[in-house]
Amino acid sequence: MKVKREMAKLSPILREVISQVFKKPATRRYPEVKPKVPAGLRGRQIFDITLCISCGLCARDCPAKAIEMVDVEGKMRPLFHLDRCIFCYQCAESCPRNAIKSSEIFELASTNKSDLVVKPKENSVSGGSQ
Amino acid sequence: MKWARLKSPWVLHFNSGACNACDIEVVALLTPRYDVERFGILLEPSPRHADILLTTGVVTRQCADRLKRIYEQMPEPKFVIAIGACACSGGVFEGNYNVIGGVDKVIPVDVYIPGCPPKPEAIIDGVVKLLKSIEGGEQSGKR
Amino acid sequence: MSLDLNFVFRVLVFPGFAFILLFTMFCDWVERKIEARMQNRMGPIYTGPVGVLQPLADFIKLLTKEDIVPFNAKNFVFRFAPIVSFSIFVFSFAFLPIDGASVVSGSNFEGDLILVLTLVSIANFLLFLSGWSSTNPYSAIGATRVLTQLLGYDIPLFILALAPAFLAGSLNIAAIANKQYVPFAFLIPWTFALFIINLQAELEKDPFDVPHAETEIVAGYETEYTGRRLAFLKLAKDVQMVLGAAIAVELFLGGPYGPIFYGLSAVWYTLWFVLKLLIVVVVTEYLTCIFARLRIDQVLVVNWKLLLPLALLSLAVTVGVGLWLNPL
Amino acid sequence: MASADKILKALSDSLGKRIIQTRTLQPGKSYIQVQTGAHKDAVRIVLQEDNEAGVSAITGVDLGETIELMYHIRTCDTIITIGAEVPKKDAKIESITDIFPGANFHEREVSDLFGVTFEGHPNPKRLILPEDWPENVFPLRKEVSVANIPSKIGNFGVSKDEKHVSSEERLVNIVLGPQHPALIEPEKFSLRVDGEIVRGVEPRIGYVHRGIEKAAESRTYLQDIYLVERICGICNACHAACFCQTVEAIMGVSVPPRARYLRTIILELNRIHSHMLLLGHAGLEIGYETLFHYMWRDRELIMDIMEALTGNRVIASFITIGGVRRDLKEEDVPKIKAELTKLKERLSFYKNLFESDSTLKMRTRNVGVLSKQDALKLGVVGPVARGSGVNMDVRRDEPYAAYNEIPFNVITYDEGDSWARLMVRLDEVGESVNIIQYALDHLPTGPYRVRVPRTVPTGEAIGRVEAPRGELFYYVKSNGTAYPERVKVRTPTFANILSFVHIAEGGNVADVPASFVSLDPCFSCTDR
Repeated sequence: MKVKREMAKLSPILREVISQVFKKPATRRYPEVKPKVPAGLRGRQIFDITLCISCGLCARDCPAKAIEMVDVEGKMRPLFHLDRCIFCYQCAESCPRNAIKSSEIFELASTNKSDLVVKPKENSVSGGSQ
Repeated sequence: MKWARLKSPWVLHFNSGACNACDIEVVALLTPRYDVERFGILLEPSPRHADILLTTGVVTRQCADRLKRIYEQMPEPKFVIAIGACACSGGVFEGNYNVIGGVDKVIPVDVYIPGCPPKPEAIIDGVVKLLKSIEGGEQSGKR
Repeated sequence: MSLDLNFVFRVLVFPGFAFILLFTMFCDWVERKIEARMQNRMGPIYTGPVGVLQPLADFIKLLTKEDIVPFNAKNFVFRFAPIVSFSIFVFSFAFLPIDGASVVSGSNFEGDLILVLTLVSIANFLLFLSGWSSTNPYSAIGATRVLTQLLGYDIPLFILALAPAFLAGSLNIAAIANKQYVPFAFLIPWTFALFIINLQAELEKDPFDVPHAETEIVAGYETEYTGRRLAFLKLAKDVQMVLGAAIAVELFLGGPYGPIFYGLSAVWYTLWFVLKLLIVVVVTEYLTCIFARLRIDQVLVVNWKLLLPLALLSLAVTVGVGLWLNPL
Repeated sequence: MASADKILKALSDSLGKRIIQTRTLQPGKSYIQVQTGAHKDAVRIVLQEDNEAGVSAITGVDLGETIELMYHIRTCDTIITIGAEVPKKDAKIESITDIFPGANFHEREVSDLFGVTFEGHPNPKRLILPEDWPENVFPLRKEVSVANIPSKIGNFGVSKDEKHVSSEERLVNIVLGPQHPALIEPEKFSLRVDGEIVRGVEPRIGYVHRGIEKAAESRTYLQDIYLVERICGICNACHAACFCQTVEAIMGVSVPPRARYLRTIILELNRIHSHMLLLGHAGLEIGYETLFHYMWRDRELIMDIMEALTGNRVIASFITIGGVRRDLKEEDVPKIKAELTKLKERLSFYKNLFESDSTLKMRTRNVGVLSKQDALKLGVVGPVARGSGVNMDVRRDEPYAAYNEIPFNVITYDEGDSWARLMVRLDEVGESVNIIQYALDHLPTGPYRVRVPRTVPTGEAIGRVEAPRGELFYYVKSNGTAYPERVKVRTPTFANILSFVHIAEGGNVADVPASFVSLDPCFSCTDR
């Protein structure tokens, strides 16, 4: 009978499943144990207001139009819409003064849309409002 | 009563037009490394069983009705989490002819998780924030 | 039967309703943890000490959900099928001796094995009705699959259950459990193995979990249910799992009777019963993890061409062993 | 396997004066423009010359008052393009589905987006645009701009859905609906089922259609890389690589060797994680959760490597025009090698499992069989074709990046059923691990990027890449400005999805998920 012939060679899953029971589960308990994140992770942008010469190249090159030039004390500064941003860091590449740097902050979930807008003043060198 | 609702949030996943980067991160949540079953989260096959609707992807014209109908099929205390830049606001595809925009243009959204795609830990962080907001008694009355 | 306190206590609390409910939830937790561990992940840990209260949390949450009855569903059947099937499962627990004597002491009679097995079949038929009454095409297909599978494994189930009854010489479950100084599982191991495979089919576990196969037909007969009815439907499924394992324990592993060291015999009997039942649950869970789901026609091929002849063969061999043990 | 110029000679002497002009797009890629009626004979001749040839894609380009249709035909080692022009007013052209059934979906897509009606097409129904799309508004035409298309905010009335029990005799119409646990993405297959046997399959895609080709025309080349990468989240490095290759071909830029090796590494990492994802998902489809959990746990090794290398687990954004954006640091190389050897050991367990597990074989063996002739006729690509014995792989046929310097072998199985297709992918993961290890050992030093001007000179070019699901085809036309004139993307699943209709018919309803998942459909690719 076809079924019996197939059963002949025992599948390795039988041993594997039992051996897994005694191994430590591969789960990382995220909320308690913060994950170790690689250096170059493309998390939230850190914008350094002192280096910015408000040239607007970042806003022009952003594929998702997530950077808006906003008037802050007379000078135009980039304002990041995190809900539209795709974290590609083309802005960091196009910025002549590389005032935009990447950071490892990736926990950006929020219950209302308003605090996904990062104003230039807020997240300057001091490491952001987070 | 609220304890039970916080401890067993059943989840339904619907992709209304995504590039399926966020979808594979949502499915990765169930796998051994992130294992959201620790929180009692189960991926439910039918909208009737689910409490939280995980939507990914920008809402295309054809998916809008399906998304609305699935949202209506879910029983009350229901919540919606928009995962990824596309679901939050249309992301890169904002303004295309077949795209309506973010999920909040069709159904009310409770938690936005930016990122393209957000890391699985970021999605868990979003769910934990949603559960905290329910615990804080802030009912999702933003209809 | 005078309504004395002991009777009420036995039925409602100890080996009766409350114990069965808590034990079912404990078994569900064990099942989820074992399955998680076998898949190298952690399983529920945040609800209750080690996630033990997770099934309780699921049950209460479902109770508090909004209750939707589809517009053109056949109201009566749709509303009551889950509750009736749940109560039948719990009722058939009454005949299984858990702590030495059955729940309703003195309720064992000759032939209650047949009664329990038919009750299980009726309750399964009610699950079919619950799927059939909700007008969703997926639940209709799920319901018909419940029926096709029900026919497939029910006959071998009866035949295999007769084997230990024949060895013990009576159809009374308590008597069968009592007569097993050497548990039948060692005496006729092939029948026990077949019974476990049959149990997999009855509980719709992995090789045979076609009725509520997520990937093909959304949630099978559970698709349209929500809120309280879904809670009882899932609980009915869990009680059925514990009941199936309990029948296997009663018939093959010598029921609650095991060596008593000191102190109250009832306590020891319950401990033995719980231990043996957990072993059966772990074995069924192991089978779930190592098999992929079979197609519905392959399930029928396995049931009719494999399980049925083997069941008849094992019955014949048991008769041989029985005659050899105590010649007429 | 006839060589390209033999085919060209055969074409020129049989068509003679009906050929308007022949020119070469790029070295090795020739373009023959014929009169409108003659395109069918040209295609028939090419298919006769090389029996393994197939129509790879049909591109429509709006030239003002006429629409140019290009039939790109894939022969053994290159692509021959046959062009025909059609007036815009009543655009009509003869369909070629009778000599090459695989072109069915290509023609329906061009008719949806350009308004060209193909006479003699079996079912010219709408494929990609939604049902409530206004009649004769064709989005990809130049004069139609996004503004004047009626948007649909607000009126989300529940759209009518076919009723479930069809009127024909006993055929039940089961809809494998947009929201279904088996499918990560929305698409709809209405199966006409007689008892347990599937009689007819009517696919309806377009749920994930985001109009990327139109959007690409309104963004600069730099922004287009990120847009094009998000066509499909699983094989995004391939889209970026193919687009950048095509634009570099137009500009005549050559990428430094180190960048070519880094591109090969990221493409192979993408292939491994996509194949392992699919093998795990296949386990989930046939109810084998344990395989799904093990496969995805081992896939996390690859995700860690990609995160360390590119900064994001899934969307790599690593390849750009003129090279790559980040360099691979020396101290990371031993770590990557260690993870890859760990993965190699696990692969032997999975190979043993796939070959000996009885229930898994019962669910995938001779399920959804696709013979070699059907595979060639339907124009399927990638593991689906290699599973049926078609020996075709762009990495070997037309080497790009660093594939001409790295030894690897192409895996083919002849059974042609779901099991064979899964085994092709499993072996390819092993091959990819070898390729990466070889590339890491021979990584040349030097610059990893070349500065590239923002505007691209006028020209057009074709690019092909072997994505995890098969041959990915790009056609880019530039008009000298910083914005591309036309970007055509033909994704591998778009060619494979027609074979699902062929495989499912006659099979068992319960087999639909198993044979469906073995095609590795990626609907965000198909709908673009």
